[in-house]
This record gives sequence, C-alpha cells and structure tokens, in this order.
Amino acid sequence: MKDNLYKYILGIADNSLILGQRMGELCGHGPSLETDIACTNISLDLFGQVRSYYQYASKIAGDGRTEDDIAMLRKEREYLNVLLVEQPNNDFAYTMARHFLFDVYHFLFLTELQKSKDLTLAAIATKSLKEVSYHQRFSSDWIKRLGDGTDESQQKMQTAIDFLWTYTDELFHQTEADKAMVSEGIGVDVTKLKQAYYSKVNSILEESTLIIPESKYFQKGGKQGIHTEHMGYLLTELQYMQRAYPNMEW
Amino acid sequence: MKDNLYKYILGIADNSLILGQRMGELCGHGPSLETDIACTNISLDLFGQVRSYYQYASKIAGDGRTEDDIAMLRKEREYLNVLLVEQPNNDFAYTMARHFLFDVYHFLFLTELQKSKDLTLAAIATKSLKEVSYHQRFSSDWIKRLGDGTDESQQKMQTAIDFLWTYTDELFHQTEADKAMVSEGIGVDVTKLKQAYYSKVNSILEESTLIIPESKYFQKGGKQGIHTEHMGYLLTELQYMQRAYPNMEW
Amino acid sequence: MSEEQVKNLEKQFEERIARDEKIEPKDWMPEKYRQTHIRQMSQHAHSEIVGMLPEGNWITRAPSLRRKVALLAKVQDEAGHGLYLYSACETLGISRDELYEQLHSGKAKYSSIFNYPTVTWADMGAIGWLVDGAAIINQVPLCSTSFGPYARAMVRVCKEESFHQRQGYEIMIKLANGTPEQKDMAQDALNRWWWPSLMMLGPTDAESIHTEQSMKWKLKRKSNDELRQQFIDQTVPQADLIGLTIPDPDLKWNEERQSYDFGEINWDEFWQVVKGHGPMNKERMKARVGAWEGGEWVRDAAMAHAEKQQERKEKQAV
Amino acid sequence: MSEEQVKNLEKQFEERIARDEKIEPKDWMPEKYRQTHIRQMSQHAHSEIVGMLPEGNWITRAPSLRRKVALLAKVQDEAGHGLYLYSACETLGISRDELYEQLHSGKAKYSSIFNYPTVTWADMGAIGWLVDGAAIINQVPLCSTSFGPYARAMVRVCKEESFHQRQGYEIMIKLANGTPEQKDMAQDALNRWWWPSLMMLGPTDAESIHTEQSMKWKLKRKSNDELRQQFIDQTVPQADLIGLTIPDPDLKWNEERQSYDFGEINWDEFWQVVKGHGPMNKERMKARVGAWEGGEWVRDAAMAHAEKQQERKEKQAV
Repeated sequence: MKDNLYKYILGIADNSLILGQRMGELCGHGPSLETDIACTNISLDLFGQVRSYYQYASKIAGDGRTEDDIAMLRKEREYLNVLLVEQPNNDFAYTMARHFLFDVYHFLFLTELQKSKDLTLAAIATKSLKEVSYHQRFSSDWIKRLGDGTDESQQKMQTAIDFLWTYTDELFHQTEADKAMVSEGIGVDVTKLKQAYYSKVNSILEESTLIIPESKYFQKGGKQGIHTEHMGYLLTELQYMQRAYPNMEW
Repeated sequence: MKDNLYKYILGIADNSLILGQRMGELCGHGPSLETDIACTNISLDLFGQVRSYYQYASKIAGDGRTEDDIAMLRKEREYLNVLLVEQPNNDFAYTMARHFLFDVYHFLFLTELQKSKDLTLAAIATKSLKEVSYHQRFSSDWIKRLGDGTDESQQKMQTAIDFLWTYTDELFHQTEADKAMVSEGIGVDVTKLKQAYYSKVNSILEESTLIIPESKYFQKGGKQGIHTEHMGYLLTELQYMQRAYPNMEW
Repeated sequence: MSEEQVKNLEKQFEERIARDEKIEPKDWMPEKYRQTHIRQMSQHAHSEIVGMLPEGNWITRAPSLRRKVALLAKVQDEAGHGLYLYSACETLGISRDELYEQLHSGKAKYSSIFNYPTVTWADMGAIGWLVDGAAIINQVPLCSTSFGPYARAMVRVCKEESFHQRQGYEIMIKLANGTPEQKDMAQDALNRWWWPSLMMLGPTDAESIHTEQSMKWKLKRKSNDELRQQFIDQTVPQADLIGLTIPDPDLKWNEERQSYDFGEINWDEFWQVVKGHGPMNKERMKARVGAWEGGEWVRDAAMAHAEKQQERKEKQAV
Repeated sequence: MSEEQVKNLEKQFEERIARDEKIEPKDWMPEKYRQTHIRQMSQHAHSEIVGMLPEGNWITRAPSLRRKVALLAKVQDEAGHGLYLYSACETLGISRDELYEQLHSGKAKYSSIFNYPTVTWADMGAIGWLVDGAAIINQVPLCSTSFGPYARAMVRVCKEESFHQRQGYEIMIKLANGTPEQKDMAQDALNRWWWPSLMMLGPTDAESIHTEQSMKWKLKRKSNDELRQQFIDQTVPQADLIGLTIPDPDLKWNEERQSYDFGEINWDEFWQVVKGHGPMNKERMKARVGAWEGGEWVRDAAMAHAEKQQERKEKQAV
C-alpha cells in the first residue's frame, strides 16, 4: 500500500515537474511579453503543485529523502511522467498543443482526484484545479487562435497536434499503482476519463478548424520509465546542481 | 612548479575537450555525410589529445584523480578553456569559423610546444600537430567555400566571423601558469604567436572574399574560468554520467 | 500657439511640478518632457525585459524546488514591471512595437549590468542583493517623480524589488553559511558583480548629462555619485554580516565623512559595455530579437483570429 | 534486343552467378537484379546513416573519455559504411541525392531497430552486442554475394562490425561486473533490446517475400528464421556468461535440436514500427531531413565555390 501510494504520487507529480521544466525553458523567449508572463506563471503553478506532491511523497516514503531528493536525484528510468509532457518546445504551436493536450486531461483528472479518500491528495487536487482551469483556458485559446488564425499558424498547429497526438493515449493507461489505488478509493480510474477527454479535445480542435488526427498507433513507455531521447537532456539540467553539489542546502 | 604545470596542462587540454565536445554534438546532423565523417574524426582527434594531456595531468597531480575525474568532475569555474571553443554550433558557418579561428592558433601553438623542455608535452604536441594540420586544412577550406560560395553562404560566414572575432584576442593572453612555464622553458609564449596568427587568418579571410573585422573590443575570461552562459549547459551533458553515477568504472 | 502662449504653458507646467502636482498623460507638457520620459521609462522597461534573460538562464538548473519557484516568481515580476512600464510609455503616444524596434535596433539602451553572464547559481543571489539593491536606490526617489503613471508604476516596482533584494540576500546568506564550496561560490559572485553594480548607478557626476533638467522634473533627486555612495554604505555592512569580502582593497570606513571611501572604478569597462561590447551584449540582443522575430507568426495569427471573430460577431448582428 | 537474346543473356548471367563469378557494374544484368540490389544496398546504407542517431545521442554524455573516443570511432565507422554502400549503389546508376530523396520521402526503408530510443548508457553496450551481433549474422553471408561492389563493401563492413560487436559486449561485461546500479542498467538494456534485435532478422519465413530469388543471387543464404535461431544460440551463452537474463520466460535449451526454443515474437509491434509508427520513427526522419534541408545552403556554396575555382582555372589557362 505504502509503496503503491508513493509510486502513485510520483506518477502525478512527475507530469507537472517535467511540464513545468519545459515551460520554464521559455522564460524570456516567448512570442510576446504577455505570453511570457503566462507561461512563467503556468510553470510556477506546476512547480507549486509539484512541491505539495513531493512533500507528501517524502512523508510517505519516510526514509529521510526530501522533496528535492525525490524531484532531482532519481535516475531517468525512475521518472514516471507520460511521454507527452517531455516533448520539446519546437515552436510555440508545439508548446501550446502539448499543454492543451495535457491540460484537458489534467483538469478531468484533478476533478476526480478531489474525491479521493486520501485527504492530502484531495486537498492538493482542489487547490490545483483552480490553476489548471486557467491553464486549460489559456492553452485552448491559443489552439483556437493558431488553428483559426493565418494559414501559416494553422499549418504549424496542425503539425504539432499530429505529432503530439500519438502521445495522448498513454494518459489513460493504468499502472499497477493506479489499479491498487483505485481499488482503495484513493486513485482515479483514468480509463474512465478517456471519452470525456477526446470529446473535449475534439470539440476544441473542430472549433479551431483543425483536423482531428486518425492515428491508430500510439506511443507509450513513460509510465514505465522508458522515455524518449529528449528526457535525458532535460534531466541533465534539472539535476545538475543537486548532482554537482550533493547534500547541500540552498 | 607542480601546481603551475598542472594548470598549464589543463589550459591546453580544456580547449580540446570543449571543442571536441562541441564537434561531437554534430554527429549525424551535418550538411553532408562527408562533413559528418570529418567532424566526427576531428572530435575523435581532439579527445585523443585530451586523454594524453589529462593522463599526464593526473600523474602530475598525483592525488589519485583519473583522467575522467579531471575531465568531468570539475566545477565550471575550474575549466580554463578560452571562450572561443565553447561557442555553440548555431549553424555550419559558426562551426567552421570557430574551428578555423582555433585551428590556426592551435597549429602555431603546437609547433612551438614541440620544443618544450617537458618531453611529455613535446611528444603530445608532435603527435597532435599532424592531426591539427589536417583540421586547419579542413576548416580553412570551408572558410573559402562558404566565404567565396553563394551570397547566402558568404553572409552567414561573415556573420559567424564577426561574432567569433571578439573571442580571438584571448588566445594570446598569458596566465600566471603560462608565465611560469615560459620561464622554465616548458611553456609557449603565446603573446609571440599573435602576429603570425592574424597574418594567417587575415590572408585566408581575404582569399575567401570576407571582410576582416575591425573590432577594438575583445572578450576574455575563459582562462580565468569565467565562461559564457553556453558553458554551463555543455557541462551538464559532459558531466552527467560521472555525476549521476559517482565512483564507478565504465 | 504663439510663442508667448507656449511660454506661459511651460511656466504653469513647471509650477505644477514645483507644487508636487502629478502630470497626467492628457495634460499639456513640453515636448522635451515627453521625449525624456519616453526615453527613461522605456529604458527602464527594456532593462526589466532584458534582465529576465540572465536570471532565466538558471530556471532549469535551480538547485531546489523552493528556489526554482522563487526564481520563476521573480522573473515573472520583472516581466510584469516591463509590462506596466511599457504601458506608461504608451500613454505618451508611442506604441509598444516602436519601443521594441528601438531596443532591437540598438537605439534604445537598457541597463548594462545585464550584459554580464550568470556563471553560477550564486549569481542569482548576487543579482538580487546587489543589482536589485542598486536598482532600488535608483528607483525609490522615482516614486514621487512628477509624471503620474511613472510614479505610480514605481511604487509597485519598488515594493516588489525590495522583496527581490531580500530574497537575493537570503540566497547569499544561505551560501555564506553553507559548505566551503558554497561560500566560495558566494564570494566569487560578489567579486564578479560588485564593480558592475557600482557602475549601474551611472557615470560619475562629471560625465553625467541631463542631470539638471531631470532634477527639476523630479526624475532625479540625487546625483549618481551620491547614489553610489549610498549603495556602498548600505551594502558593505551586509557583506560584513555574512562574512563576505568586498573585492576592493581601497575600501575603508571614513570616520570623518561617516561613509566608506572606495577604489577607482574601471570606467573603460563601463563604456565598453554601454557601447555594446560587454560580454553578453550580442547574446542578449540575439535572444530578444530572436524571440520577437520568431514570434511574429504567432502575433500575426492572434491578430488574424481576433479579426475573424470580430467579423463573425458583426455578421451575427446583421 | 530480341526476346531470345535477352533470355540467352539471362542464362549466361545466372550461370556466372552459379559459378561464383562476381557481377561487376559494367556487366550486363537483368533490370530486376539491378533494382533489387539498389533497394537492398541503399536500405543497408540508410540503416548505417540513421543508425548513427541513437548512438550519437550518447556522445556528449559518454561516461568516460575512453568510451567517448570509442563511441565516436564507432559512429564514424558507420558513416563510413554508409559512404561506401552509397557508392556501391551509385555504380548501378542512381545518384546519392535520389537515394536520400527515397529515404526522406519514406519510400526507402532502413532497419527498424533504430526507431527505438537509447535511454541509458547501457544501450550503447546492448546495441553493439545485440544489434551489431544480429547485423553480422545477416551480413557475413553477403561477403560472398554475387554483386562485386556489394561483396567487397561487406568484407570491410563485417570486419568493423565484428569489432563493434566485441566492443559492445565489453561495455556489457563492465556493467554486469560493476555496481548493482550498473548491473541493473545492463539488464534493463538487455530487456529492452532483446526482442527488437530478434525482429531485426526479419519477418518469419512464412511472411517473408523475395526469398527465393535472393537465394539464387546469393543475396540470401539462409532464411530469416534460421538466422534468428543462429543469433539466439550464439547470444544466450554470452548473456549467461556475464550473469544477465534473457527476458524470455519460454527460452529453453532443446537437447534434441541442440538449439534454444524461444517465446513468441510480438509481430504486431514489428509491423507497427516497420510501418513508421515506432517510438522514434518521426524523430529519426526529422533529424535526417532536418540535417539535409538545413545543410542545403552549405552544399550549394560548396558547388558554387567549385565552379568559381574551375572558371578561374580556365581563365588562367586561356
């Protein structure tokens, strides 16, 4: 139970950690000051959530590891985030498409997590939900602007959506920890979110005059710690200080 | 003496290490198969040299640190390479210009280092000189091809040369370790290479129909371990495995 | 308007300022007042925006989650400052695009301090402590400057900057009380940022232009050298307190002046950086211009989308 | 040529091959022979080139200088293999640009194994040991294939591949004898690369096309299933030797066959990857196409420069 709960928390937290890190990369390099502020803010929200989760995970693990140890001192194969969130900021369309495809899930997930029997998780969910509701509005708006903007932006957004689409299915894969936590009334049954997810996503894509991809093939592996080649580079940066200066306080 | 010799070796070796790392990044991403092979080969040469230097440095230090410890486990502020070699591969013009501006120096430097009273350094210099002579030919040829190629390539090469030019002066700055080693007949007096350097560089630039930059302002700091913001990211990758898996053999 | 009328207006204008009344965007103002304010406020705004880059450089590598969150929040604040300073400029009839154009072409300046690289994590501490510290000294007097929008923006900016300054100093405290490696890192950062921070307060009074006029308009209340002295007197004890050494062998308490004497500033370096030849000038502009040009298609799309939406609304209304 | 003449030439051609004579580029050959060889050799060349990417991914992060040098040398060899395989193709009257075009458009295939990500350093060991191991088993017979340039290229390729294979195995030995973390890393890499390596030897005989013709032309000497069995029988003891476990619960020594029985291969995964939907297909093509398109201005410049040089020479000659 303890082990499953710990893993379950990491599965949630790692998504926000890696996505937050990706958003943090953009700081000062966005297409406008307003988007820079918004992206920094979203990154900030995500890292805030991350801290709550890892602090809780640290308590559950009870082996003296701190939130930073858990966030920054695991091996790549031990990060449990979905592949979607680690995809790079190729351009602003990728950034927004990645965010949108995660936000819709994130919102549905947290809505359910609020009902968790685990009161800490439920409380984090409630607090995070307000933030994620804003994230979802922000990224959806950009899907619409870019999808139903100029020919160039539409093409770029379609390319991004097509590329990232194959990473959406993994959001609804159940891990062993998931199953155990669902049966305890603690975890969310992600398989049940799938329909609402695609229905919401598809309606926004349609409104944005974008084509809904028809791929039958999807990628997976992140939840088992098998990541894309982008992940390693992200981690070299995330972990650098903790690795280079071990056991220090900052 | 020992301390100065150690630092003197690092000053030489770190240039090849960082430049080799930059060339290694390109592997499989070059503009043609032939350039891919050449760049990989150059990277290989440089790392070969690097190993000889650090093995020697390890002997001089005599504190049990291996070549890998010295190469990969220092702090950023302890790397003594010139700023020139850490500049990124913005495009192939930058890559070749950076290489050319270093190769011309490297060739002159090693030619002198062959005469060092330190027989190990003299031997490494003699061995490396053959390789560097090829590097210089390769990069000079590309300066000519791109400089005297199309309008687009000329403009790109000029931009790269203009940008990197401000990093050339540092090559001829003497450090304390330099001065000490010169007085021992071990080190090369780099200040004496300056004239031959600019004469060679300028003649190739002219032949390549490129404008010789006229900047009065130059950048420095690398030799004192104060690097540009690119260096930190390069090191996160270079050091990752040694940091993440300390004290292991590979 | 006749020359006399203008003179009259100018006189009334100067009297209003002398009475500490705020000038508002719709009020009449001399053209030079307008231009000077656009120049100074936009320079300030640009500094906030360019200033995001050296700190942004450490977001992905912050050593702890707590520090990462604080750094993100700080950089976000800077973007916010930029935003309302640009807005204040816009009230004077210049567009944000024009302001960016001035920055990107090199016509407009930004604070030279941001042309130094952030080499280690301790630089995040040093920037907060020293750079924001010097900025506050520059800016506090502006909270009561004559131009209303600028004064009001400054009240908010200063409040946040002073929070940043404490946060930076706190990073330094932690490092100075940490392991020997951490203490070295803190000292090294202080060594590198000290002199550029002193230069941030501007050229010596002898070489400073615009000063008299600025004093009258309350854009300036003290001379650069006075501000510099204030900064030094305030900062040296802070360094002492945490056991760090100011990298100036000539620094000495002057009992008579009740102030610190200090060594000579390398003004050659100052002018080199101001003229665009600092360690990071090119990189900073490359990053800003790159973001702007790379984002053009995004801004175009947003515009096109808004127009389409507008058209749809109008059609529905018919 | 009359139909009879063609038949006659074809007969002589088949007889030459049967006598183990080499076919050279200038010799007459059936169009199908030419096409089949272009297809197979270019597929092989493309595999070398795309194969540089998963290993190139670890060059900047290799754990020691010695390993970094060895990895660079290996990737350089692969580029070299690509180079002479493309040259061998070119002897059959197709240009390198056309071959690249086929790769980039997805018309030409490359080995599916390179569509898996290299997740840890141990993957450098597993690729050398397993992927190069399987490649050698595929390629050794080609050293005596009928088309001269291909056979000669293969002699050199196999020699180098076998060096790479030993090098990869040596990485695994070191890890398997290392710390528990290193041993885990090695086992994990074996777990991830085992099945894709088995698939590398091609679909089961039942689903394999081209086989009969290829046998006759000595492009193939054994069936895919035979090669796969050979690979397994060779590799399992190597895993045993260093204490790693093949991730196949059905793997069992069959005393009667004097060979290993093994579990069922997930052919759905195989076909998914072949059809372009593997974990890294899109990324690999993006990298190759990106390099090619991004390098166009460089190649154009080199061409323009060469022309200018030529013109100058001609002018001087006048």
